[in-house]
Amino acid sequence: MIDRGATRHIWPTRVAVQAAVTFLTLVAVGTACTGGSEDSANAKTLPRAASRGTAGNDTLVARNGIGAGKITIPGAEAEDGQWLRPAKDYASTRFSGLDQITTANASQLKLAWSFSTGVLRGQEAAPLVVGGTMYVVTPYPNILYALDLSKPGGPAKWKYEPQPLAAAQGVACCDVVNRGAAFADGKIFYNTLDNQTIAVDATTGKEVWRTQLGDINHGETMTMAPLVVKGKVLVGNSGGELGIRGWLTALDVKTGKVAWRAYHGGPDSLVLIGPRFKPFYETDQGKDLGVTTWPPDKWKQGGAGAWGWISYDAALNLIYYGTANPGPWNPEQRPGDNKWSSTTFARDPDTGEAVWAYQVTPHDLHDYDGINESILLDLPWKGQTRRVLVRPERDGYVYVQDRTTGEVLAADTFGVVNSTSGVNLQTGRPVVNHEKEPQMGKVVREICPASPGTKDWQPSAFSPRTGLLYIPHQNLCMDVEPVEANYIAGTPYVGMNVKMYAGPGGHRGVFDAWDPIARRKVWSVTEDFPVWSGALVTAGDVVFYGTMDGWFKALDARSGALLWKAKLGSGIIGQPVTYRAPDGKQYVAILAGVGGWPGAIVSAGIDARDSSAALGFANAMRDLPNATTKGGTLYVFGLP
Amino acid sequence: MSAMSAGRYWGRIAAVAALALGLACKREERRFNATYPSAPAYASVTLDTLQPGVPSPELTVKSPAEGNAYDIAQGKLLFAQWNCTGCHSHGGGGMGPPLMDNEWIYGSSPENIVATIVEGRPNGMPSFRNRITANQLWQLAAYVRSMAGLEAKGPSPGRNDEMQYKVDEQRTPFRTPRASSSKTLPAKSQRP
Amino acid sequence: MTWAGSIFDTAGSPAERIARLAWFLIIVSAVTYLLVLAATGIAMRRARVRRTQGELADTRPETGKRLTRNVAIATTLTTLILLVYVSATALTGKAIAWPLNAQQPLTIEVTGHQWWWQFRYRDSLPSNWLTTSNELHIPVGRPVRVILLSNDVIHSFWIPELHGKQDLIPGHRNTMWIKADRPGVWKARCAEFCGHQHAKMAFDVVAESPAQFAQWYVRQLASALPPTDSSAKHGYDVFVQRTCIMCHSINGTEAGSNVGPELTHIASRPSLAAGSLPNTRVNLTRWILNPQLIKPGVRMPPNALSPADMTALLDYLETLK
Amino acid sequence: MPAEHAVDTDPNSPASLHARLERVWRNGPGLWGWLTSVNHKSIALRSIITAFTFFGIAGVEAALMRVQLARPENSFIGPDLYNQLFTTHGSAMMFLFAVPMVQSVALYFVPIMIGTRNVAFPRLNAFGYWTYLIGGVLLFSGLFTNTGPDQGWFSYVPLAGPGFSPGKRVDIWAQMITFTEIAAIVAAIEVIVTVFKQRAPGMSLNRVPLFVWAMVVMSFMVLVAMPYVATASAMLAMDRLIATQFFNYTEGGDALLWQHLFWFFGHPEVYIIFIPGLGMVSAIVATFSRRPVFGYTAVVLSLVAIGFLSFGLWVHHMFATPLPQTGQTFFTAASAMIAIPTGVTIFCWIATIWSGRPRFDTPMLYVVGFIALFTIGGLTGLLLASVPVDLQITDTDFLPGHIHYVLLGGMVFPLFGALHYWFPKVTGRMMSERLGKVSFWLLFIGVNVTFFPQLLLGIAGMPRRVYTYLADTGWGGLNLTSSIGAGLIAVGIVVLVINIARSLAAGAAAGADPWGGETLEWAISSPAPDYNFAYIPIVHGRSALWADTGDLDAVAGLREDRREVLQTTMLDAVPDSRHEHPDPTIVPLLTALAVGVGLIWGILDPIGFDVGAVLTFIALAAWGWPQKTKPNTHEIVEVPK
Repeated sequence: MIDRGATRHIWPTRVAVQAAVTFLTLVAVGTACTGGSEDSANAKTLPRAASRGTAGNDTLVARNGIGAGKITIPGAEAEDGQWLRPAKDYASTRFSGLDQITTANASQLKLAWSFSTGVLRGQEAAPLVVGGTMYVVTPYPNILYALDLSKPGGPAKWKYEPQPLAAAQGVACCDVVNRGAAFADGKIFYNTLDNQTIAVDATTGKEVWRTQLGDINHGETMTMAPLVVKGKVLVGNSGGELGIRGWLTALDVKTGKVAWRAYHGGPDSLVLIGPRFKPFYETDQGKDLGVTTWPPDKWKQGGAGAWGWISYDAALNLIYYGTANPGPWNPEQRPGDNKWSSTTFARDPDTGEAVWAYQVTPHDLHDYDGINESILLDLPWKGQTRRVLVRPERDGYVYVQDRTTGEVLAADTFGVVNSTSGVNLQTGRPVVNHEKEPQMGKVVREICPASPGTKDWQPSAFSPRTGLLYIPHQNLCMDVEPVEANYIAGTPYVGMNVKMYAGPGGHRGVFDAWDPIARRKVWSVTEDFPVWSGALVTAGDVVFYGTMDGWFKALDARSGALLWKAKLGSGIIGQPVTYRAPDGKQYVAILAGVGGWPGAIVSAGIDARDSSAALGFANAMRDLPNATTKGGTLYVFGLP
Repeated sequence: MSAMSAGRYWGRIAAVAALALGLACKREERRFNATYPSAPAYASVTLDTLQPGVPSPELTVKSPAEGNAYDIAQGKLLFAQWNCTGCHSHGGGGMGPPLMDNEWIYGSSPENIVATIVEGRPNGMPSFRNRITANQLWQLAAYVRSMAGLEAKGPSPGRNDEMQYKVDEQRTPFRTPRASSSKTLPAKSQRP
Repeated sequence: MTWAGSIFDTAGSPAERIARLAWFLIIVSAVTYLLVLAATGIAMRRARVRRTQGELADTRPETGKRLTRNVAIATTLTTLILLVYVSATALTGKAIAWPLNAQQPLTIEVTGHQWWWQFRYRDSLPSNWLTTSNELHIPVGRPVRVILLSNDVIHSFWIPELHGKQDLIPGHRNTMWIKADRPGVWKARCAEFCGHQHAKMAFDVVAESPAQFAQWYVRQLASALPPTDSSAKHGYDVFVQRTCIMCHSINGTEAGSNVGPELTHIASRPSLAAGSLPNTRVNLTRWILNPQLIKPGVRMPPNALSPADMTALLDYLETLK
Repeated sequence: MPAEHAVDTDPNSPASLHARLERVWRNGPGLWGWLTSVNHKSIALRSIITAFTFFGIAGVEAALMRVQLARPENSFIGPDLYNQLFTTHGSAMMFLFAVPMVQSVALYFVPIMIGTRNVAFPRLNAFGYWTYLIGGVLLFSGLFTNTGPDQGWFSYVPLAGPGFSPGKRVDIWAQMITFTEIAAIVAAIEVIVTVFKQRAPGMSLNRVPLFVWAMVVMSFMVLVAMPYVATASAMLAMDRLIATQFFNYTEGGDALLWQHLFWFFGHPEVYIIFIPGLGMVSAIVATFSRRPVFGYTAVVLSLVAIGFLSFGLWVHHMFATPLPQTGQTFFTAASAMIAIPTGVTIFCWIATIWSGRPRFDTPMLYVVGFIALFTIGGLTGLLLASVPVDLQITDTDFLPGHIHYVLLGGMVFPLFGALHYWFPKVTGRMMSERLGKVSFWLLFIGVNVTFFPQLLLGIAGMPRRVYTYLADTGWGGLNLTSSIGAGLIAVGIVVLVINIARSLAAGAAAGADPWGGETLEWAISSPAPDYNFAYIPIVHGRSALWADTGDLDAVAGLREDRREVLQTTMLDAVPDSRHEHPDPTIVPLLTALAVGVGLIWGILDPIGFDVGAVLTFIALAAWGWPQKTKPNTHEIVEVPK
């Protein structure tokens, strides 16, 4: 029987005497009744962070390649007219050496042929060209088409249907997309929505091997384009909104067996952190940070998938990739830095061992996944050439980092940012604007950039000729209200009501040319809708990108002037590629089919009267249904 | 004040009270310990109106939670707490189809909605069989219908104590439900 | 588990100071009351009972002067009593205010839900943030800073033995502090009407020595161990494949929903159903089968489990020490 | 029986004068007459009976709750019905019994105490009653159809908000508040204008009876306090029905906004209920001590002081919310300060009894009961006003104990005293002293046995508004005692009702002035004629009837063929003008019904507000429609004084 313990019953004896004394003398006691000052924790308000970085001033005249000569791409191969992986080369530059299409003749581009994939969801893939065949991957049900470029009109040689689980559509947070395949060793590698990596023989279209890597009942899906490095296929999972445990896995090219798997949370052994691990910044150093920076056991639903882009430096034998947002979105339910979400990793591709890591956004407040592409460059920096990676990050800064140690050399905004007021280069941590920190029981307004960030997954391109980085991105802000999230495996685990809208200026999309040395915009084009397609730059100094209302545009890489544009059947969120066909002519190919997170309002038929639909994007894209319908067609353009 | 007028006075009070009696007792009842029809009851309801030969008479199961303010409010709480908002958002849709428009892929009657929740649907709706009790199933179905304006205005929930992202259920315009053309791809056969 | 404990059964300095002030004010009020009654009694007896009906009392001026003096004295006495009263209140108020010099206090976030309590113990290291429900452990002698939050309606956090009550108001971050000077186990309760089951929204408070508290803390931080014997394994399957997983969470298992109270160490808690049922196997059975019979209106639904499933589930829950 | 103070200055026989005036001032015949009456006494009496009815129903609810709480873990009533019971008990007692009762007593006796023929705005008076009746019927029809409010009489948001109170229960409560506040404000306006413009000549402000002063102060407090709760309940209804964000804490609203708005009205409300109690006590003490109340000026100034101070201490209801401590200490001081004027009034009455020649008939017994009970209420109030102690005992059973001591002691006991005191004037029959004393002692003991244990339960830690409690809490004994006490009160009420019924049927004839009172109402016959005063009396001193000048001087010259009232100046009541009062009309009822349609239909569908607004406009147009001037049917007879 648990006793009530020794509570002391206060009898009025002593008090009675006091009362009697005071009653008789009735001396008024001086009242010192200020009472303890209530330590009201009024958060010290940071001066309203002037949004650093201008929204792009369009009139800057292109610097005709002054710095161009000095920036070189590590491991650059000679141009072979093919397109073997979505990012073209291991440095992820998306630069093509073909120069038949130049700024002079680009205006005469016309449609060569087109091919309908028969799938009406978001087409985010990059077509591959190997020899005389083009390979196209579609969103769910992830059909792989092989098109014969030697024959006019590119007829289909064969098609491969993996028949993924239909239920996987229920756990794909932002449209059932697929970002493309990769070619190596005579095989085409790509992922299906229900977490399978498949190898298909490039010539016959027969399945070579298929490996199941994840489980949709834990909310995992796979949408990323694999990267094949030294006989290993590198793939990662997505599902930060469903409480997954993120990982990157390497499969053997020949057999499909798992060579190694690195988790992005939990003890160091799972994260493959060993003796070689030398993070540059002090807050990333420590033992088992994947556990200690989470409330007990919460790292198991901690998100941090890997669904973005991987780059590889052969000389240093390191792969560079970023991890996604922590789960749930509601920051109050996961106090601590939540390592290793929104982190850039450098790993040894053979063993998967982490060499360095830099957490871009500790204790992420606004769903800023850190998965964007890192473009590897050798850059003149303060008098000497540094081996760097340049990454236009989702939190609105273009990071220039030394890719051997992970030191952040520079971080400058390339869009409207008020959620942070800069990056402290000594500690490597962003200076958080606490005024914009989501709090339970309160709506925090005008957070810029919104959750998709200043730039989401859509890859940028770099031209060594102009020395400029061509960044397709968006300009959105949002109101958020955190609510309590409940983890039920297989169901969303978000915990945030979001409402997005166009950022300052009213335009929702921007296409910038960014000079990584001078660290500022050279020219900028504003678009009505978010520019959700990838960028392509060619030796002919022509830049290609597509808009969400269906315009495929070509611009002068130096001045940004519009050279040519064509209206396609549906909004463009795919990645443009260029190749030399068997007939020796240069062609440009692009997949048109609106969808993805912004396009869900069309591809999933969202009802925009609920402004929190599609995790808040519906409110910003109310007018998209009037501008485009669903589609799923490949278009190929060439000179007459 | 003569006794007679006092009597007449009381007559009037009683009459008004009696009139009000029938007004709102069912709508406001808080049924805590009631047991609503369990799973098999709804299974006998067909999903499609197309029937070979002479169509047999419509068989409907009366939803116990229909028009009851407490049940619809409980449905609203559960809809948010069990992560239905994750896919259907607050009626606008996201991963899942919108529920506040009047296109119903798998039927809009309460028993159709209960069947959808229990059995799940091939294109990603999880199956909650054995995970949600019968009472709560009907409560959820009643709330889903109120989001589309298919429940009476009175018992539908008012505004919620969160960010105002949409019109509250009481003021969603009333509309007649329409079986929708298939919005998503025909379901691929389940992989073996 | 006795609830009883008036506001005079104190185990913490704030409650003690308040109890002293309460006695002081009660005595002052009682004496004042007796004086007023006496005055009335005297007034009633002293005045001669009127013989004839209509005759008016004499209202000569000198009686008026004497009465004015008496009333003036009484009013002055009242004013002085009130001055004493206000100053005593202010002094006690200052004494029970937050002790600024408190050495690193233990901080606990209390979240009120409709009809149960959630406690989150803060720590410098995020992985030491402990989340429990319906049971509050505090170390004796160490000031505890309590942050009061609510996501639904207004509740009120009240441990009579330690301090007064403070409301948990949605949209506000209210704070208070408590300090136990002596160990003991008490029943605390919600003190602001919050709906159907406001009456049975209680929680257990255990004040123990810092060493015992540290032991308890480490035990609670540990995740639930996977069940070993077959019945408990089947019970685990019942828990994660039936209705329980939708609302409850157990660290170390698939269950992670905090719609209902967290159950990682349910077997180590003194009571069930927000402090209103002693934690015995019979009560747990009654509660799981039909909570509406015990707490009508509570949001946990009746669960029709077969006897085999029920015994397995109970075996599993009892492994969650 | 004291000599009749007849008024006989007119050469024609009084009977024919009475006949002529009666024909002009009486109500219409039958039901139509009842619906169109604008006579202040018939409307006030009707309102008193309605208020006593709601008091009875709410009393039954209290009895049901006490039965449920008599034993731990009792299953007599479930939580849902219990929540409805305690909410409608609280709301009905506060809004449907207390305020309307004191205002009806004012509307009945103020005109005849200041010597005028009718209240200032007769049609507004009728409109006030009908609106009040609709509000009462709405609340109880809600309860009887399981739609009674269940969120507590002060309806804290967000529990009462749209998110956590599904259905129309809180809307019915909010609209009931709107109805009763319209009625209260309207009655307050009438009392103020009547007292300031229609006093008998010679009754300057320092000769106004204390009862009338109390009613004026109460009316001013109503004018200032009631709009707050009317606005707050309208805001709550709009939050629930048309999605405004007043109390939505995420979109800039605040849950504490409701508490501030409500308690700024809430505390003055309990003083609005208690100050008329002081007025009734003053009237009774003076008559039964056979001397005017000692320290007339002190009591009047105290009443006014209480009126002002009551608006300065509402935050003592909110000490447990996150308000800064210095602010809370300020309100402790303010709450303490109001005890001073309250003390002064009580000391003055004790001094009156002390120097008077008191006769302890039933009314006087109730006054002594008032002093005994109200002082406990006041002192427990001081305990609650001290912040640290309040943090321990607020929201516990101590609160219902304190409230009932203050309100039963401060208002219900004086009311029952006034019932016995003025019953003869209203009905012409005396109430039985024996039954009066029996019901007093039953009530006095019953109140103490019911509510003192609740004070102890509060200290023992029992939260308030709990439909049950566990056996091992140890609160069973005190709760049982309290329930027994409730039974005693019930018996006391039954005895009182028997006394009323018996006296109505066969009470001894009372005559004009059975107690030998000092104020003007004892100068007219019992029951008073519809026109009150054949000739408006002239007042020469503070105790009108105790001045030894034999018969009252009077003023002649008011028309006898029309409803005419003498208006006098505000300070010294010098005759100023004559004002013609409206004849009985159905328009007030129609206006009340239009407002009723608007507010009740508005609950079900917001369009109802618009329809109601149009209907009300039409009714008000009819209200203000210009009447044809009536022909002169009777020559004015100038009579030399």
